[in-house]
Amino acid sequence: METSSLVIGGGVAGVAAALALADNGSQVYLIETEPSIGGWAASFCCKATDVCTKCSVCVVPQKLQQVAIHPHISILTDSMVAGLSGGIGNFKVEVLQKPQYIPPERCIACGMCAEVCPTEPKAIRSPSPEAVPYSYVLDESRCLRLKGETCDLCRDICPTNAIDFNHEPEKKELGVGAIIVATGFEVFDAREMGCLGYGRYPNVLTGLDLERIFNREGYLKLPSNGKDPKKVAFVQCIGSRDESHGYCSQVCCKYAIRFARLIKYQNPNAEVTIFYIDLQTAGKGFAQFYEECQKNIRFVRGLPVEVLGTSSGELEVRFENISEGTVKRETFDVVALSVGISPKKDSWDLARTLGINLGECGFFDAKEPLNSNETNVEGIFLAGTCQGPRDIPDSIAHGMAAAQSAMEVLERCK
Amino acid sequence: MIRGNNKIVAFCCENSAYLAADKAGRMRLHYPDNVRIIRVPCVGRVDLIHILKAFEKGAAGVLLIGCHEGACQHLTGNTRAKERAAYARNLLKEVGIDEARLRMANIAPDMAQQFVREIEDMTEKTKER
Amino acid sequence: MIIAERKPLEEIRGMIAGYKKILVAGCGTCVTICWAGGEKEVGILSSQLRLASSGEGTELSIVEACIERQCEKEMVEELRDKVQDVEAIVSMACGIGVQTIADVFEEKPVFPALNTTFMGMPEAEGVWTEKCRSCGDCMLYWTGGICPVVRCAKGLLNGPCGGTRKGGSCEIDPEKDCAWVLIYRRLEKQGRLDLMRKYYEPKNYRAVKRPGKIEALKA
Amino acid sequence: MQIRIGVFLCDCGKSLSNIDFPKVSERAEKLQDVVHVGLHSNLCLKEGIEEMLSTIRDGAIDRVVIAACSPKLKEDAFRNALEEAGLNSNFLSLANIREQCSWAHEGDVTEKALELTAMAVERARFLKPLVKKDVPVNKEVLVVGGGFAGMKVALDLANLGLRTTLVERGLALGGRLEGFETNPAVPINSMRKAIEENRDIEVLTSAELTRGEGEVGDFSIRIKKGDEELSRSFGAIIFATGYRPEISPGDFQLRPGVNLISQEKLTEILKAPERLELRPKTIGFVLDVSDENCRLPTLSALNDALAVKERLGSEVYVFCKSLKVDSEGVEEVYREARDRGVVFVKFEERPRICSEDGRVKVELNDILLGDEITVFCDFLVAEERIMPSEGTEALSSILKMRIDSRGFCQDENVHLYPVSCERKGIFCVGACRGDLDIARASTDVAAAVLSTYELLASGTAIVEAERVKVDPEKCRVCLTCIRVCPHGAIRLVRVDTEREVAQISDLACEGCGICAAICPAKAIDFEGYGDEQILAEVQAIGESL
Repeated sequence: METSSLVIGGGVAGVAAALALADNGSQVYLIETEPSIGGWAASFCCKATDVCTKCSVCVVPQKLQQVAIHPHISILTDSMVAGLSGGIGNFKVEVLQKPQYIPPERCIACGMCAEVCPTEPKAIRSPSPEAVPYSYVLDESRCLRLKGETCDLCRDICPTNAIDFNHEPEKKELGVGAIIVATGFEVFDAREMGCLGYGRYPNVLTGLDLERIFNREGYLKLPSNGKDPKKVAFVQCIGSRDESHGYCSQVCCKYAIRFARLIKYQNPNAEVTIFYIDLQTAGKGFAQFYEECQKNIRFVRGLPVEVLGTSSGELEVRFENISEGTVKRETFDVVALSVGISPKKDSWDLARTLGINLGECGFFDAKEPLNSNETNVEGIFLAGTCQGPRDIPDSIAHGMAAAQSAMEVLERCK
Repeated sequence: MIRGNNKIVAFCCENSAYLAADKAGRMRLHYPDNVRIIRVPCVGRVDLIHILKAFEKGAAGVLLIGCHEGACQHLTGNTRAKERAAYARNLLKEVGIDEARLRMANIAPDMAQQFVREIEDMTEKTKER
Repeated sequence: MIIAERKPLEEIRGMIAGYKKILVAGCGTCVTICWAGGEKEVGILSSQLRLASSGEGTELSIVEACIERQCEKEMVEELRDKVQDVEAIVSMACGIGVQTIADVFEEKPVFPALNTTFMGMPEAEGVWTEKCRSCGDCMLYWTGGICPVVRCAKGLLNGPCGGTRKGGSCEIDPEKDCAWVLIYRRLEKQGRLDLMRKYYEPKNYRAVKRPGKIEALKA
Repeated sequence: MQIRIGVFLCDCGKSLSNIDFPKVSERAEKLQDVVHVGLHSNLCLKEGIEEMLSTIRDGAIDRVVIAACSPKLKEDAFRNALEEAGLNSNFLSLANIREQCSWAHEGDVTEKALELTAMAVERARFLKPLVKKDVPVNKEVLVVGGGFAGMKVALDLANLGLRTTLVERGLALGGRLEGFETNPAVPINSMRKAIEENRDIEVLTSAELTRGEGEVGDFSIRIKKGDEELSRSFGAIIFATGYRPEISPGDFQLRPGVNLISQEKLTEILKAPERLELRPKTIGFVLDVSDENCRLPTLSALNDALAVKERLGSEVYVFCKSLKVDSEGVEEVYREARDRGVVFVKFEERPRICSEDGRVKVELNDILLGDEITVFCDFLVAEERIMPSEGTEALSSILKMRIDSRGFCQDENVHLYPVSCERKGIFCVGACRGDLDIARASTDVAAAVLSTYELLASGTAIVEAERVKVDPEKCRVCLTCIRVCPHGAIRLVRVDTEREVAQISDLACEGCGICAAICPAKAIDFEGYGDEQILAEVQAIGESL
């Protein structure tokens, strides 16, 4: 019987689960399809004004760091589950790892490889500042060498001789007692709602764009001309609570309100409007925050049906103000679409490999409503947003809960 | 004898500001090199004597940088630091040092830009000395 | 416990003006506990003095020390070596400590860095309030353990003045409770309200000789 | 004894070109107590560490200064390496010359790199060894509150082999679950039975906490049960005290009575509809009147609305401002309710509610219709305001833990979420920490159970002994540190028979140093961040080398 465990997905839920298991003495394999762990949350931004607004983003880097140095956790990046056999207490998992041209344990992130890389854009790129592990990444599609040309510039300059083009995809077989699936979510693609102009007008952004802008730049400027925004609109329920998404994404109202407040804080002259259906303002500590926000943020019930660019570069928003019973047009200089949490499109593949069920909405299906960690396969548990929308604290809790279920299995195996 | 210099001593909480500084480096956001970061486990660790000694050493400015209010892992560390900074400003005023040379700031781990801005600001403020 | 607070720097600097070598001596008992004159405060005052004088370009060297209790001659003796090297002493103790040092080291000027304010207790972290005026004629037994001499703004001995505000606060300072309301409630809790009817004669403050002196029975 | 400091400079594969390393190296050699300066290129890699180890051994180096990348990356690896070399892992001082020096500035930064190295060297001179030690922890767990969450905690802990004492204020276990008739997913009776049969769970009903002392691993708790007062010791405490529903009639301008009924009353009706004289034709639910930022009333209204449809067949109206659908599966229930004919009426201004002819008249502006409407209900189910359980404040002051702005357990701080509180070894689960539905409460329970298991399962915990410590000779017993410690990790102990002094629990201490900063007697030392260590760094700033 195996006492080690496998966590699939290195987002915040997977990381929380891995830490909880490892702290309890289990040897944990944490596998992640991307070159670094952390998932979406690692790229989000703190939304504090002069005070913390409880978005929980700041808890992520610490957890990632703990995982990175934990003696009981082996991180396998660029990896995916390719096969499964055995059963509870004794799973054999086949993991496929993409070629590790630059193995993270050899890369010291000195950056000399990227300096000499002759392609434009560079085939070797620096990791994002919050990446764990913090190592350079090779883009196979751009690398001249991998395209068959003779270029050894990066390999020659690498001071640690880390770069090796002869790496092949690697197959590993892991024996584990329990498996936690924490593959996370996909952000709804706002292009699917063409009438709102995302992708067509530079100043129509999504919540995800805002996360990235604030994370990188610290301040919101108009993408079109770099000026301070004066009129900002948030549009809620993009990819949530509609025909094809029969659920509330749980995070969008809160992040929108927090962003609205942050924009007001940085730029007190900006007018901020939030268009919504039902505002989700419940949650520890949120009520007071929302009440403060009501003082200087306009909340309008009703979702815009169309966003059009004006000749002066502004955005004309057509919406029905349900509370007033009127249809209106109003111009804004930024429209932020509060995109929701969608199930991962490739969930189906993993579901088939593992033999677990997918629910109606496309998330993995929990066996019973009060134990949303359990799947139809004994010994395989769900954590975080792969099971349904959750915010960061709820995902951490769910990850820990999955770890608890897994721990019970491992204890029985001892 | 106390020698004047242009150094800015930044006491940085290792859970927030220190990470922001690391991130600024990773993003190659260049800021003035007169800042000396001293890592502390929580900005509430910084005592008045640490601040005063920095000025005795001739520092141009001292920054206490911690987490935002309500986000301190030790709950009260940053609010204590804020109060302490206010008190220390009085002590500085008493000895004829411009209070603006001591400041408390709140920076989250991802706020590299804001960190850089704080340093630039303080450097600018203490230049004319 | 004796409560004190530090004098403004300006005043202390005025006292030590002209001296180039001084000893800043803290006291490890009451004034440490009330954050006025312990080791930490010695460090802060010394640092401030150094900063101020260097700002003016004057020379000042400071020896820092903190002893257990400055109100004991034997303990003050510990400072002798350090005192020899300095021209003046700044004592961060209560008035008693300052005088003890002055008595022990008669040849050196001693300056008080604190104002000794009252006898009291910590109300909350960093907040102290006066609780006893050492009147020498304690009446706490009759007043439910609440001293009207100190806690009534007017020091009334026989019930409230009549100006008590709604809710039981003092007419002089609405932030403070009326001592007599507190006494009434306390006695009520103890079922001893009859004591409210007791008449107290005006206090004979002469009962205690000033300056006070007590000679305990030698066993 | 002479301190022998070894300085290891790393140029990160010779990539930090704006630092003149030979110059740094040359000048670092002149620093006090430095006996070796080495220039490396890949200190973070295995071979780099090997190189360093042999230098440490050969040079009899006893303090290590590494000037390299951010300590956030490799500090742990370096500490392990020190141990491997037979040095105490605390004899390490780092200078961040990559992220916070070379990468952060334009132009030559040799001077800064040198100064950062000098700061680290100066600090290293004051380092003292830290010893790891095992401290015993009590493996018993106290669970406060015998509702769903508390029962589940006790059962799950028992499953993992930890004994629990379950303290319930009421007469029996079950809590608010009795009212969960409409939620068949909660197997209340079987849970109760399992607890009764489990020998690892001691149940104390009609019992309350009266005093609590100590810290994680060693809490001493007094429990009052009837006239008895029991003294017990526990290693950890889990709060599952739930919430208190409150109906404030003022919100509805009606007296609770025949027409305005509570959720509980509705549950009773739904249990035995045959007892009603007349089947109610219309039942209304009103939400967002008492508290418009709360989930629980919405969840129960939706479930109850469906149950009413099924069992009574009445017309059902739900009056609300913003329906709280941000819990799992709620949007689906909402859709189902609409399909089954439940009418949702949304308002901006709160409805006017009054009694008329024995029915409840609800007048409101329906924002969808954009018009005033009037609905007569046979029963109006009042919205419950979700309040902290009675005695939450008293209980938290017994255990010196903070409550949030609304009086629930657990301060509003993201670092505590999901289930921790500022005191190690105390956890809060379920609705005692806010407006949590039962699914979230289940998740909480599992998270707390695992955290407790981690703390206690082995019966011992490894700590760094006396990392933060009070010097008993210098302690003036002013209690300041005890009052300010955010983690309740300091208590008075008797060192000898004469005097009590403050002592810091190595296990409960989280290492913030707030106590060390505030101690008026400078009696608290914080190894690694002690006054002399911090001041040593300050002293090295601006020194021309």
